[in-house]
This record gives sequence, structure tokens and C-alpha cells, in this order.
Amino acid sequence: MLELLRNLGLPSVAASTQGPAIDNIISLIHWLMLILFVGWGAYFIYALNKFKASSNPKADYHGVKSHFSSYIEAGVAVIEVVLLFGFAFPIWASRVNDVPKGPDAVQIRVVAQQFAWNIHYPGDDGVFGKTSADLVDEAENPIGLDRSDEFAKDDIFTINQLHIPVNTPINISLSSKDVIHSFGLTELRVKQDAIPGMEIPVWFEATMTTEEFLKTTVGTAREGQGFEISCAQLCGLGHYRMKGFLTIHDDEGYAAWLEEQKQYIVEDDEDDWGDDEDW
Amino acid sequence: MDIPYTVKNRPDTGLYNGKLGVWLFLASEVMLFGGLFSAYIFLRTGVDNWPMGAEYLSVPLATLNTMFLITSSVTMVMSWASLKLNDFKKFKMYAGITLLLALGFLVVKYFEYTSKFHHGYFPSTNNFLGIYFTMTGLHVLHVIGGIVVIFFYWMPGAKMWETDPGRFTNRIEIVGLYWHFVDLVWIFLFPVLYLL
Amino acid sequence: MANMTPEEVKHHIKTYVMVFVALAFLTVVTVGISYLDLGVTGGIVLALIVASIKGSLVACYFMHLIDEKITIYWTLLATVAMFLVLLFLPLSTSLAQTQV
Amino acid sequence: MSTDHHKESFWTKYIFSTDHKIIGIQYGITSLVWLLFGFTLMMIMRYQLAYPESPVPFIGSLLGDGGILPSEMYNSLGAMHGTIMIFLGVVPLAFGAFGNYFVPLQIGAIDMAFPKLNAASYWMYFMGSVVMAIGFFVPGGAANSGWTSYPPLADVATMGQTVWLWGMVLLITSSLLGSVNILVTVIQLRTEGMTWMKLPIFVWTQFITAFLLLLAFPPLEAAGVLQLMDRLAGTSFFMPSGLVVSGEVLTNAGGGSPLLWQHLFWFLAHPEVYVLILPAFGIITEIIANNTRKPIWGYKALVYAMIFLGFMSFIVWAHHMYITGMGTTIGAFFQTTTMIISIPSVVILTALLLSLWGGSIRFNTPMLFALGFIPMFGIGGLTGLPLGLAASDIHLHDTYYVIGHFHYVVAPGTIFALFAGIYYWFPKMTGKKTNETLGKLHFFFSFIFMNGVFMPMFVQGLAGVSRRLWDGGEIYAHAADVLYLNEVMSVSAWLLGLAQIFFIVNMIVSLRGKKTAEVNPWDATTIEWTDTTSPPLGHGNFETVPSVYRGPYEYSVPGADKDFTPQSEKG
Ligand code: HEA
Ligand code: HEA
Ligand code: CUA
Ligand SMILES: [Cu+2]
Repeated sequence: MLELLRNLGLPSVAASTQGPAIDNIISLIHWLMLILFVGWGAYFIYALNKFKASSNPKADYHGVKSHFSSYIEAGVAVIEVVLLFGFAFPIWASRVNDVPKGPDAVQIRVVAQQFAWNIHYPGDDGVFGKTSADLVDEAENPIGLDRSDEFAKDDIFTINQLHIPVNTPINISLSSKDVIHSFGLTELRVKQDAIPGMEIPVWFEATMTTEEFLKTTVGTAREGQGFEISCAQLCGLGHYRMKGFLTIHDDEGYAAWLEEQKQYIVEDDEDDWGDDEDW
Repeated sequence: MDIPYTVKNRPDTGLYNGKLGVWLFLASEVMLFGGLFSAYIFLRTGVDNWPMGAEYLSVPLATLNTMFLITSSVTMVMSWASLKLNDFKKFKMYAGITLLLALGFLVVKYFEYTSKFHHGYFPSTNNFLGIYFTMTGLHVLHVIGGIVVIFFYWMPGAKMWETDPGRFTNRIEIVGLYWHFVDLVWIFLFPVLYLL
Repeated sequence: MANMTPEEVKHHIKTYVMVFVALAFLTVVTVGISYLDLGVTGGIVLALIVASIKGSLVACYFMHLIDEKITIYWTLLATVAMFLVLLFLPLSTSLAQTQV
Repeated sequence: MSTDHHKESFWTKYIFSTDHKIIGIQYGITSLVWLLFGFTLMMIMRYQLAYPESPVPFIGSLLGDGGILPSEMYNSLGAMHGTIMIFLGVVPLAFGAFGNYFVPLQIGAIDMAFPKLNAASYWMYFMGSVVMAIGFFVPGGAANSGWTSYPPLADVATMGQTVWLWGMVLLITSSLLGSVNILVTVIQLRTEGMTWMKLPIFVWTQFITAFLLLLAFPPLEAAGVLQLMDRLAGTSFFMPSGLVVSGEVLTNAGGGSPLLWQHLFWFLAHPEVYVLILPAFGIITEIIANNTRKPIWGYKALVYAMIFLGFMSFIVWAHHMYITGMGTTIGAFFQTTTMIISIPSVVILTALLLSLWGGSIRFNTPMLFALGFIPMFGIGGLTGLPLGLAASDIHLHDTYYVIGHFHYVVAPGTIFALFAGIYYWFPKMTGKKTNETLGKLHFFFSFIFMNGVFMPMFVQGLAGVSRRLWDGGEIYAHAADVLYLNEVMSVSAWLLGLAQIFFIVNMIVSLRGKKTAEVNPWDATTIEWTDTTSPPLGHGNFETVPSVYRGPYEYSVPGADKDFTPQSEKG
């Protein structure tokens, strides 16, 4: 079934620890759907043919007398219970409860806005600097970071460029400046609404680097294009182009990237970089 | 041909159409105000400091208004009972008092609103005032609707008493049900907005 | 209430007056309570209890719910159920919202 | 008696009529026009999706900007397509038109319980739809925040949103009046012998639908008022503090919650989807019983399943909100209720399917649409299941999978049922017959192209393509593999549009034809067909109001001389 769904569009990689579990439940439930549909479909066509007026001119007042349909209904109910308790609840519980808070996890803030993703790293001190709506300057400082705050001095900030290490728990605290957006990482099976006024945690652990992923795309329509952040919630006229980029590094690569970012802090803040020509 | 059960009760349900109709309508009204009460609870629990109603609002005026509405409810039901006793004069009197009390309610509300505006309290000031104005505003619209209908049956519509007293009495019962509901909503609005 | 004898109506009128007195008294009680210092939760609970009593009085006696027909009871039962859902389910959902 | 004593003018007879049949037809015509309009909006949008940023042919000049559909207008048309199809199209047609016309006839009532209120609710609907139409002409265009109108986007949107809200307030009020009317009619005006368990299923579905509208719509009205306050009085019910929109710090007091709207909206909108499907079930049941010439299988099970469905529909709404960050317990609760609610649907579909067994099936146009409905609703319903589990919804939420899911239930589902109903009852309403050949062509082409539009959506959805994308996902790499489907879907949609010409021609030709239909052309059992004049106008639907002696689907009763025994037949 999973193969079939893959052929039907489901991305062939599920590049996070939770991804395969989600694919699994999708494919299980499609089994149920397929069996019901094919079973009833076969019955349907058979019945239409057998009981068409030309072959069965006299209808039978009583019709079906057996109770097998009740068994089917009970069967559907049982399978749904199994899906709920065996799969759906545990996956959801892990998504909600296992948010990694410790020092092993990478902490990132993502602040969505019309029509970009602002990415905020705490820097070496591991603490996010203060931000405030009054300091927002769309060109220079979209998240309103208060550089005078001591924790803010080393904070790294990017637009539409999310870089993370592979095989490391990532804890993103997601919020929005203006309207509701939805943070979607299709290949990682991650999706979470970014709701203004709320800071919602999303966590995941990538299992594949961008480099590895790119190898799998060779020969497909998307060859050469890595992971993306998509916006899944209607957020205005630019909703369709609210795309960000996700790069998954190995540990060295990630460290190198962080190092590289530091140089931009000292200079004039985050102005002239970040691939925003792409959005 | 006339629609059946406008005056008499249908035997198996024991109801006439209008009464069932108004109860269903009130059911939807319960859900309408329910939506607003739900919003109130939701907003209130969502913030750390929610102002006490009394900080902005005048409890004495609202108490007075509560009394107005309670009294108008009892006079409303009395006006219906008077019709049941075939006493049209008393009906006129009680319905008239109901109208006066309802107008009294509006007058007090007018003073409450204007004094809020004078103090610079607007719906936009904070969510407490926002929900206060929305809920009481919607309630006031209901009061006005009630006044219009009661007035109609008090003056021009009262002619029906001569032609079709049974139906007229039923109409007054229906109007009464609506009016008691308006009172009932206020009974909840009063503590929720002013006292908590 | 379509076929009541005059005696019954008169009896009803007595009830109305009594209910009215009770409502007035309870209004004073609510206002009184609000001046006591019961804390937020205590105050809310008590005020809502009193309001519910008042509301029930109006509904039962002025609106004659105390002896109504079964159809209306069913309708209102459904309404009350949905009303409670509407009042509390959104709230419990948001309280359980995952937040940082 | 059907005729009134005094002569009526055209205006009182056809325009400001209080006759439920005229009002039903008014509802029907208005809503069909809106359906066509709503579909047209989508055909325009589908052009942009198939050929991004190329000028739309024929009507490009209306869109400005070199004939290309601008992205803000795309959002407008999308929001209005959803709103129009649901609130101005399907609900008024299914509930307003069919409900008004046939509920009194099927229960043997001479009219609705409150004829004036009935007219008022039509005119309220009419005004609501005029207001909605005005939206297209205000600065900034019609509402553009989706039919769901999520704030804060909707709070800060252009003026069209305010117009939308006023329109909704009118439409909601209209539905409330309509549902009170249907409920009282069914409870109070059933003819002698028409006990609850003898009601045709169609009446049951209308009855439950009315209950859903009565209790679910008012909270949306409340929410609409709150959003109007946000937009007009500057409150912040749905706006938290410290928003920065387009570089400007908003000066609102703040303290509100965007999720509050979502709760109030879905509190309506989930029951609303059953409002869309229940009347469809009702129509389908009538037609299947009639054309299999045997009683429906499991009448009681159907009734109880529908009542249960109605109740449950109030406690599943947050399955639209899993991705807002729902906690585990509440998440488990809503997933469970969502799975539970799928069971009565399975029961209903099973009953319909089993009803075929032992029948003597006639394949006329209404029956074809009814039979088409079953597997199409099956696909739509089944694809609801992965959405109902929060875990799989993580991937599928707000993708085209959702769009595919609900279009299967509403378009080849409900719309087919409505077509079936129109063909089935056309002789009753007009005394004329529709053309079978045109009807069958209409069915086969609609069936093919409906699937052509909506089946590929599942593929795009599985691939993760978001909905409401102006460019159809062109900028996203994950959409690259499935992008070619946009054109397939669009072409199907236009062909689907062309297929409707069979319907329109059929309607026009049949209406202009002679009154040749017999009183009971389908040999049906329910009492609307026992009526002798067709159609009798004015209050009073029957020469003599029939009494009812038996269940609604007494077809092929053993020992009876004909293969149908009307409900009104003694014995
Ligand atoms: C008529 C309308 C209708 C109906 C009936 C349904 C029915 C169901 N819907 Fe759907 N739904 C919508 C209209 C409808 N829905 C709309 C409009 C939206 C999107 C709104 C928006 O966001 O804009 C939506 C969105 C939606 C979501 C949110 C998705 C998301 O945004 O992420 C969910 C999630 O749980 C869901 C679930 C279900 C379920 C479990 C059912 C169940 O009731 C289905 C039960 C039915 C079955 C299980 C079928 C049984 C089948 C058989 C027995 C086999 C028969 C086979 C043959 C005959 C061959 N729906
Ligand atoms: C009842 C509801 C309903 C119905 C029937 C339809 C019908 C159709 N819908 Fe719609 N749709 C929605 C409700 C509905 N839709 C909603 C709620 C949304 C979400 C909006 C949002 O995102 O906010 C949506 C979104 C939506 C999208 C996604 C847009 C996006 O996300 O960007 C698409 C894309 O293809 C689409 C296509 C279609 C098509 C091709 C049909 C076709 O099936 C249409 C077929 C129509 C007919 C067959 C009717 C023909 C009428 C006649 C023939 C009448 C004749 C007239 C006279 C005789 C006078 N719809
Ligand atoms: Cu941001 Cu869509
Ligand atoms: Cu739903």
C-alpha cells in the first residue's frame, strides 16, 4: 500500500523520526478504505447487474435477510478502535509531549509573517534575546530583536533559511507576527499552524541530510531542489509564494554554517543576505 | 383552507403551532447568546488580568434595570392571565406597564452607555468593554424588538381580541415567552458582566 | 395552557406574585454577595448559582416550563446539551493547547 | 381546495406568495442560478491554476492587469466560490427548495405552519444573496479570506469581508426562520395516520437538518457579530496584542484569540456539512426505493443512524483544528468522536446498498444520479477517515486531499442527489416530463468529468500541495511531480461545465413542452403523488387531504395487485 501511495504522490522520503509512523498510519487507513470500497463496489456492480428490471422483473418485498452487514459495521468500528489506540493516539502523544527541552536539542524560534519565515537562533549562550513589536523594522529587524539585551548580542537571524543538524532533536517555537500561517515540512511530515499571540512548540528529528536527499531526487521532476518550508494556511495575497528553505546538515556542516553566520552579526544586522530573491 | 392548530392544540402533541415555534426560536436564541457567553469565558480565561465589571460599570443602575425587567416580566404574564380571565381592561393595563418598564430599561441603558463614552470607555478600550457592549447591545436590540411587538398587540393588534380572542390570547402568550426570555438573558448578563 | 379554568388562572396569579418577590429578593442577594470578598472563584460560583435559581424561576413559572408538553422538553433538552458543549468544549480545548 | 376565492395578481401569486410551493420554486431558481455562478468563478480560477499567469480568455478584460487573474482576486473568487456553493447554492436548494416544496406534500399538510414566515425567510435569503453579490463591487473586491474567514486575516482584510459578514447575518437569520418552520410543520401538521415511523426518509432528513441549522447556526451569527465589532468598532476579540501587519504595529487593545473564531466557526461548519448531506440522503432514499420497486432496507436503522449522526455532529468540530496545536486528551476525544460519527454514515450507506438486493431496478435518469451518488459519497466519506486521525492529518491538512475529500461528498455527492431530485420531482412540480436522453447524457458526462476534476486532487494532496495556492503549487519543488494534473483537472472542470448544457437545455425544452405527465408517473407510494392536480397552487395541496395507513415504501407487497401500494391506501 505504501508503495501504491508513493506512486500516487506521497513523497518517497519521510525524512524525520516521526515520518515513517505517519506514513504507516496513512497507509493502514488506506487499506481499510480500499477494502471497503472494493468490497462494496464489487457488490454494487453485481447487484445492479443481477437485479436490473430486465433480468429480475419482480422485486422481492423482503430483500436481504441476513445480518452480515452488521458484522461489517462492527468490523469497521473495531478497526477504527485499533487505529486510534494503536497508532493515532501514540503518534499524537509523542508529537505533543516529547518536546525536547534539554541542551541536546537545538532550540529555534520561527516567526511567520506575510509572506516570509523569520528564523531566530539563540546563539552560543543558548538564550533567545528579547524581542518587541515596537522595534520591528521590516527592512532591518523584522522580528524586533532588541540588540541591547545581553542575550540578544549573539543571536543569529535569517529570513526563509532554516538550517538544522541531522539526527538531532529540533525544538521550534512557532509564532506569527500578523495572521495565521502554517509551517509545513512536507518531506518530514511536519505541519503546525503559526498562530499570532501563541508560541507553539513543534519538534522533530531529521533523519536525512539535504545532500542525501538530493541524491534521491536525481531523475525526477524536482531534481536539484532540496527541502522547503511551505505555508499551508491562507494568509493573504502572497500565500502562494510564502516559501522557505530547509537545509539539513551533518554536524560539522551545521557548526560551520553557524560559524559563518556569526560574521553577519557583527556587521550591519542581517540585511543583505538570505535568499529572499526566491520568494 | 386554514392551517390547523393555530388556536387549538394538536391532540397528540398538546401544542399549538405558535407556541412550539416560539420555543424553537428561543432554542436558537439560547445558542446565539451561548456563543457570546462562550466567547466571554474563552476570552476571560485567556488573559491574566480581566477587569472586574464594577471598575467600569455602575452596579446600582444595573440593579435598577434588573428590577425593571423582572417587574416587566411579571406584568407581562399578568396581562396574559388577564386575557385568560376575559378581562381586557386589565390586559391593557398590565401590557402598558410592561411597555413603560421596558422603556425605563432603555432609558437607563442609554444613560449607562453615554456615561461610558464620556469617560472614554469604548468597545475598543479592552475586551471586557468590547464584550460588554456587544452582549448588552444585542440584548438591547432584543428589548427593542420586544417593545415593538408588545406595542403592536397593545394598540393596533389588540383589535384581534374582538374577532378571535383565542388566537389573540395565544399571541400574547407567545410574546410573553419571548419577553421572559429577554428577562432571563439579562438575569445572567447582570452578574456576569457587572458583578464578577 | 390552552384550557384553564378561571380558578386555575387565579391560582397561577398567586404563584406569579410569589415568584416575583423571590426574584427581587435574589437580586438583592446577588448584589450583596458581590460586596463580600469571596475571591474570584467563590464569587463566580455563588453568583452563577443565584442567577441559575432566578433563571429557573422565570423559566418554570413565567414561561410555564414546570408543566409543559414533552415535545418542548425534548427540544430544550437537546438545546441545553448543545449549549453546554458550546460553553465548555472550546474552553477545554484551548486550555489543553500546547504552548511554550 | 386549491383555488382561492379572490383573483390574485401576478405579484401576490408568484412573487410575494406565501404558498410553500411557489416559495420552494423561488428558492430553487435562485439557488440554481447561484450554483451556476459559483461554478463559473471556479472555472475562471481553474484557468489560472492550469496556465499560471496567462490571460484568461473571454472574460480577461474584467479582471484587469492584462487579463491575468491577480492573486488577491483569486483569493476572493475562492472564498466566494465556497460561500456561494454552500450557503447560497446547496443549502437553499436542498433545504429551502426541496424542503419547502415536498415536506408539506409528503406529510399531507396544506402548507407550512407559518406561511408568512416562510416568505420572509426566502426574502431574507434573497437579500443576503444580494448583499453577497454587492461584495464583488466594493473597493478591494469580495471577501478574500477563505469561506472560513479566519481572523486575524479576516479582521484586517478589505471591505468585502464586512459585506460578507452582513450577508452571512442575513443568510443565517433566513435559515433560522426556515428551520423553525420545517420543524413545526413536521411536528404539528402531519396528516392523520402519519406517525413518526411512517414518515418518508426524506422528511426525516429535512427534520434533522432543520434541527442542525437551528442549533448550530446561531453561534456563527454570534461570531459574525464579534468579527463585525472587530472590524467596525475596533475591538480585538480575535486579535492578540502586539500584531505587526505590513510593518505597522497595530494599536488594538489586544488580548483576543484567533482560535475563538475557529471554534465558533466550526461549531457551525461541521454540522453544516451534514446539512449538506442529509437532504441528499433523503432524496436518494426516495428514489432508490421507488426504482428498485421494493421497500428500503432497514428503515429504522436509517432513522436512528441519522438522528445519531445529527447529535454527534456537534462534538466533532475540532477535527478541523488538529494542527492548531491541540493537546493529547482533547485530541483523543475529537479523534474518537470523528471515528464514531463515521459509523452511522457507514450504516446509512450500507442500508442503501442492501436495498438494491432483490429489487427490480429501473435505470431512469433520477435513478442513475442516485446510483452515481453512492460510490461517489463512498469515496468522499472514506477519504474523511485519514483526515479524522490527527496523525495522518498532519500530512494531509490543508492540502488538496481535503479539497478532494469534501468535493466528493458535496459535488458528485450532494449535487448529484439534487439533480436526481430535480429529475424525479419535475413532473410533480410542472406536470411535464423531462427528456430521458438528455438526462442520461447529463449524467454520464457529469459522472466522468466530476471524477476527472476531483480524483487527481488526492494525488496532489498526498504529495503535499497546499490548497488556496494561486499558482497551483508551481513554486514548490514537492509539487513538481504532480503539477501536470492541474491542467487535467481544469479541462475536466470546463468539460463538466459544458455537460451542464444538457441539463439547462433539458429544463428549458421540458418546461416549454406540454403537460403530459400523469399524476403518478413513477408509480410511487408517498402521498405527494396521490394529489390529483399538478401543480395545485394556493394553500391547500390536496382535493381531500389523504389519511395514511401504511409505511412509505410499500412496493411489491406480496399479494397486492400492483407493485406499489400508496401510503394512503386503506387495508
Ligand atoms: C457533505 C459534506 C461532508 C461530509 C458528509 C463529510 C464527512 C466526513 N468528513 Fe469532512 N469535510 C467537509 C465536508 C464533509 N465531510 C468539508 C467541506 C471540509 C473542509 C472544510 C474546509 O477546510 O474548507 C471537510 C474537512 C474534513 C476534515 C478536516 C480536514 C483538514 O482540514 O485537515 C476532517 C477531519 O477529520 C473530515 C472528516 C470527515 C469524516 C470522518 C466524515 C465522515 O462522516 C464520513 C463517513 C463516511 C464513510 C466512512 C463512508 C462509508 C463508505 C462505505 C461504507 C463504502 C461504500 C463504497 C461503495 C459504495 C463502493 N472532513
Ligand atoms: C457545496 C459546496 C461546493 C460545491 C458543490 C463545489 C463544486 C466545485 N468546486 Fe469547490 N469548493 C467549496 C465548495 C464547493 N465546491 C469550498 C467550501 C471550497 C473551499 C474554499 C476556500 O478555500 O475557502 C472549494 C474550493 C474549491 C477548489 C480549491 C481552490 C483552492 O483551494 O484554491 C477547487 C479547485 O478546483 C474547486 C472546484 C470545484 C469544482 C470544479 C466544482 C464543480 O463540482 C462544480 C459543479 C457545479 C455544478 C455541476 C452546478 C451546475 C449548476 C447548474 C447546471 C445550474 C443550472 C442553472 C439553471 C438551470 C438556472 N472548489
Ligand atoms: Cu503564510 Cu500562507
Ligand atoms: Cu468536519
